[in-house]
Amino acid sequence: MINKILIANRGEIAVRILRACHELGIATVAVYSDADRNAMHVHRADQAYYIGPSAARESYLRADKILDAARKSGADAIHPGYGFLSERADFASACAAAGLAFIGPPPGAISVMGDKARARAAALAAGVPIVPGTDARAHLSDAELIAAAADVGFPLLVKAAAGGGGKGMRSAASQAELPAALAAAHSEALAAFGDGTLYLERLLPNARHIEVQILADMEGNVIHLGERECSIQRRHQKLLEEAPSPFVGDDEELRQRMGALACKVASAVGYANAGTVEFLMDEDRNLFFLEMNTRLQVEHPVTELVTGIDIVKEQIRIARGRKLSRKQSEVRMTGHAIECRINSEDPYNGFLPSIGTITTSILPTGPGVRVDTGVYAGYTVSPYYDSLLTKLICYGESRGEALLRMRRALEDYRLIGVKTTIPFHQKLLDSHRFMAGKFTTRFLDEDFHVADKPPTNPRIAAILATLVAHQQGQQTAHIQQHNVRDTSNWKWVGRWERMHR
Amino acid sequence: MINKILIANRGEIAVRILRACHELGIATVAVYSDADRNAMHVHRADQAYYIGPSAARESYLRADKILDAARKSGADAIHPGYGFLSERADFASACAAAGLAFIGPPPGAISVMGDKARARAAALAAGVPIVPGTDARAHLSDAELIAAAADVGFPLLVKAAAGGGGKGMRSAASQAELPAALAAAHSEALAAFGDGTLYLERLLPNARHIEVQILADMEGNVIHLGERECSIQRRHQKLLEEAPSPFVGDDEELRQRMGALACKVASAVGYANAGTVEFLMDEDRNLFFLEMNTRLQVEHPVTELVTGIDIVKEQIRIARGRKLSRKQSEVRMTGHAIECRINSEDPYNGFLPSIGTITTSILPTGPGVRVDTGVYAGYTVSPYYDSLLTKLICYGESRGEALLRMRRALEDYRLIGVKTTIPFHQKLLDSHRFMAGKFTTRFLDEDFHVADKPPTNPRIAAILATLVAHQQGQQTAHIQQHNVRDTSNWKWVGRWERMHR
Amino acid sequence: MKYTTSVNGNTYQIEINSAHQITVDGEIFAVDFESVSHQPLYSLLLDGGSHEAYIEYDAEGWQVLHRGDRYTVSVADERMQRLAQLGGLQADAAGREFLLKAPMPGLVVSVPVADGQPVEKGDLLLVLESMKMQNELRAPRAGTVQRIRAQAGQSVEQHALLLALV
Amino acid sequence: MKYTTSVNGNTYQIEINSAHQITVDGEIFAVDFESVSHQPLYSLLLDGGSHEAYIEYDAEGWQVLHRGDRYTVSVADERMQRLAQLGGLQADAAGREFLLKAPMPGLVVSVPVADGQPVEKGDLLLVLESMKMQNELRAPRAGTVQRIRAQAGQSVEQHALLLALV
Repeated sequence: MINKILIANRGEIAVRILRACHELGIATVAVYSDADRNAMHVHRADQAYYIGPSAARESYLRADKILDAARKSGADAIHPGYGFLSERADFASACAAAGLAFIGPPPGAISVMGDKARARAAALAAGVPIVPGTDARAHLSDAELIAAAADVGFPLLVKAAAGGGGKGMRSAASQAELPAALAAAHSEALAAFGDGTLYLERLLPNARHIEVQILADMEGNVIHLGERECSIQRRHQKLLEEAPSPFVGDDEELRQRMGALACKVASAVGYANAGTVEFLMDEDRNLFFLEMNTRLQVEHPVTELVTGIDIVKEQIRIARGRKLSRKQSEVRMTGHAIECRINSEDPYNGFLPSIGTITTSILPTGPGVRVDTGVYAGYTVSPYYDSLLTKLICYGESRGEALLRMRRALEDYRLIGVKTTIPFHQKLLDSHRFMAGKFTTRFLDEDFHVADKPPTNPRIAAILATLVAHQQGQQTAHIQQHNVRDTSNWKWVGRWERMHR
Repeated sequence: MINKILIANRGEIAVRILRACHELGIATVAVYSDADRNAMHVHRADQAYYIGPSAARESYLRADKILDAARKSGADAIHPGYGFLSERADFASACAAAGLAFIGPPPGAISVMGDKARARAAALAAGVPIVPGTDARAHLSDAELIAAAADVGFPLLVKAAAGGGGKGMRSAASQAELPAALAAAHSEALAAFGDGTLYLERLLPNARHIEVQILADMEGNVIHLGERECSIQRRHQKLLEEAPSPFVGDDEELRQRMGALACKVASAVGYANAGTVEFLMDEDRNLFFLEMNTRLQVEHPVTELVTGIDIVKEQIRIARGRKLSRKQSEVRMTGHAIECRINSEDPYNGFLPSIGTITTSILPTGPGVRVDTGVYAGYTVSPYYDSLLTKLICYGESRGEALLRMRRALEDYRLIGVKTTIPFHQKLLDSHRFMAGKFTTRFLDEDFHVADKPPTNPRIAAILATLVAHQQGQQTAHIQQHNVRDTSNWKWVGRWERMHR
Repeated sequence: MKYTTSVNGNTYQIEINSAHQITVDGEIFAVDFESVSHQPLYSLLLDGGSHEAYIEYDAEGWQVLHRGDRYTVSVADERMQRLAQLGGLQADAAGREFLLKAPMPGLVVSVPVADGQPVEKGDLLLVLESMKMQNELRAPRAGTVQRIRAQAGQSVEQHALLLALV
Repeated sequence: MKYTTSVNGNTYQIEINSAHQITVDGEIFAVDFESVSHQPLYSLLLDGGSHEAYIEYDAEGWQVLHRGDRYTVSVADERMQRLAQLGGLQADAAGREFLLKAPMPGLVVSVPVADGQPVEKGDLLLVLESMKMQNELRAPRAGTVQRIRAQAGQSVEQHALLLALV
């Protein structure tokens, strides 16, 4: 029985999982680091346990502390969310050893899919084509990788064997660019996963990144919930996802074929629970297996909105040993959903992360808008974890309606205190190529710039800035009246300094 | 053509309508009174016009000022929302005379339905049974009403001829209670509608208040979108609505019969646009026509969630002269939706209205939760308009899931600065009779009290209060250190005064 | 500091040992207590449990809103306890008059009581129209009406004195 | 007060006549201008139009975020204008050095420039790891690198000086 779940995560996904538990009447246990005492997941859980300093390595990545909190709290299951310990087979095994249900796949399936080489072998064995590349298990040195590159073919990607989420990944268009790409990927992989092992993979021209959500129960039943379009990536980081893919469109045969391939891969490794099979699709709609994410995906809400299935509740249901709630024939995609990742990054300054205290948060709401967030006005964004603040998800009867609704929602959102990617998404949604659905994984890096289009209303901006400057000048004068002693040039100097700081 | 819409309303419904316009690419014009300069609808509109002092009579009820704003702004249509001018045939006519599309029914239909007596006659003529009562057109005096009461039969309701929304309505169980009920209803009706005319209506025992949403285009096509359950009322004010009605349940024959009756009533008066036909349903599922609301209803979102139809967009579509987007056979109710009205009222103190500045607003979000609101942290709730702050609407695959989700959402909601009905809804959702769907229109007034159940955790409450009291005592001491002059009993007196103020 | 705290007929002896430890009826607990967003919203972690509550002080005591339940809590520290036992505070508090003030600006619809009239707890004292509703203001306890300052038809500001109950 | 305001190559003469009236390039407008929730969020009603914008001042000027567009606006009042025309301010401002400070706490991954090295606008100055990402800090203008204060492997606090560009 599962009556109390410990959520070994933080941020929006911890809050998302808490909500599913509350709705199922399951008690919840949060864990938190120093930086997260006032995080929303701590406030919203029934219980909360401190697990260490802010650095993830000393808290959210510490399996021992999390298992200790589970024991103290009397939890009987652990949901790992995404990132952190979610794809660590040893953690899944340790949960089982401690008598805790791990809400995710069996350790064996995590192991296979966590090793890119074994994953590719498993996909091949299941009859799914793979992208040409080197064997990640071989632990090739930089020199060996450089030697193997010609066989793989350019352009290519340098990828981390232990990787995921675009971290430790770099592209190289030619032999000349390879050494720098290897160096950058190596250091990022080491920092992100504690493992700098790299491999190479051919970069398909004009490819789409499309993934399939699957659900599998412990009796071996596997179904798919259709695809998600994830080609909108900046340096291999997804920024916007949709379901269905505008590229697949109403090609139901392709959708079902892709879904069946995903189910086959999952079955081949004895998969259970929710998972995602990622594909590249070339211009001729040929499919290549990329990898399988053995966990809940950031972008799972778009699938929830078009299928009406609550994936987190299904995960818990499966972990309880129940059969899937639906047969494949009962899964239907209706309408269209889009997710924008609102990160604390400055899109006008190279997506540099931004930290600070959120002073205002007026959420976009109303029909067809879903917000998954872990932040609120008064919350301080720290530099310790990833920059995802909020997922804004919009549903529409058609892709057009979903897009227009998302534009409205982005304009309604007021998030002040840190810089965010909201303006980036507003610009993206105005781009004709995006609107037309004509983009590949290279679109953001090659063909789109947030400051491309001239802004539409410079006169209003000039008036607004002048009114604020005038008001602040007045305020300075006003303050000065109360400080009669040091008069003379104070106001002037103050303004001059403000001008130049 | 409709390219720019003036929204002759305020609060959450003005924001709701703005959103539909934005999503359709239609420019928007807000109007505002003194109290509303910083209301959300003013910030969110493309244009905004001042229309007068805070009292509605001097601003939102001033047709001349609103038409003037429409002219100045270049709007080509007016959406009246609910309340204010929405059911005034003369306003609809004035719009037409000014060359503006009125997004609502033709003046004739408003007239008939706005006069309760003609409405009842129209329903009877269309073959729909009515509740026994007096003729509102007769303008009976108090003495005449008292004389007629015996024929109508007790218990009965005193209702305002110009009424709606439960205002100017009182019940009387016997002849003895009638004079007081007449006096109260008269003065409330006069204040709310500027018309104190009353009539009597038999109060059916154990009745349900169930209403049907209809849509009609200008070609005479009429469809219904199923029913809403509205029996949860406190003194005839709806507080919670759901779709479908748990009383109708899966009796599809009853649903379609009721829907057909509603369409018949609408057709009988040449209705166009969105409207709601209200019925009473007795224990034996007999239907009686109550009234027709010739406007968008507060509780329209529950119907939107179960049918997938955006009613406000349909209203605009109809006003543009287009055909309905769906046939009756294409309308399907799926799942269950519940709406809780979050009012600025104190449920622990007789639902006394509460005013003040909202200091914190952390919205409940996540899967299946919709929030329609016009308030934000920093907004001041004024005493001039009605107390509805936010509509919290939850969707679930079943009524059970929707209820559990609503409980979760109510618990997640943090709205600080005014007292709200959130705790009332939390208690209501815990009531076994409500959960079982076994309630009538008298449930809240007779069988439910918000403080009935003993609270579950007095020890935690005691600890929390003690910690805050201790902290504030400490802060007092701390402040005192900085004010060394008047020492002695200051701290003590301060606390004593705090204890007794 | 030691406190005697009462709520819903239960009384607790609570001692604040330090910022992170309290004793409740002899049992020691580790606590972590913070205000959220600088609002009267508080987060308490106690014995593994996470509790968020809205807490404010009004005429009736500490109002705690916790998971949809409203508690009225009285907290007394040692000195107040001693004074109360000597009879000083209690008697004074009980004998004080109740001042009915306007909870919001509005229009007085009716004042169905007269100066010197005795009323029971729950009796209607005044009807105030505001926010499009007629609001009935009732007696919080038994007493005698005095100093009526409002009459039907009069507009009143928030916090205006309407009448006294002695 | 008169202002000369420039944005995106356009220059406007704006005069604040009163709290409710301004003149823009000779044309008079009624304005209603308020801050929202006491934040750097402003609501402007001008000539019927409703505009909400986030406005803050940084090293490059007034940053206005309005309907998804970001504008960098420079506002000069009469005195500043006069001083600028005399050559005082402009020269000084242009000649000032640029200080690269850490935009957030983090770990310095690499510093691919050397003291005295000339760089072009957009050249990479330093890689800082924070929030699980490697962030490339680039030169905002051409110049010469001086006073490098950071080295690879070093943890830095927010606002720590990393290097100067003269």
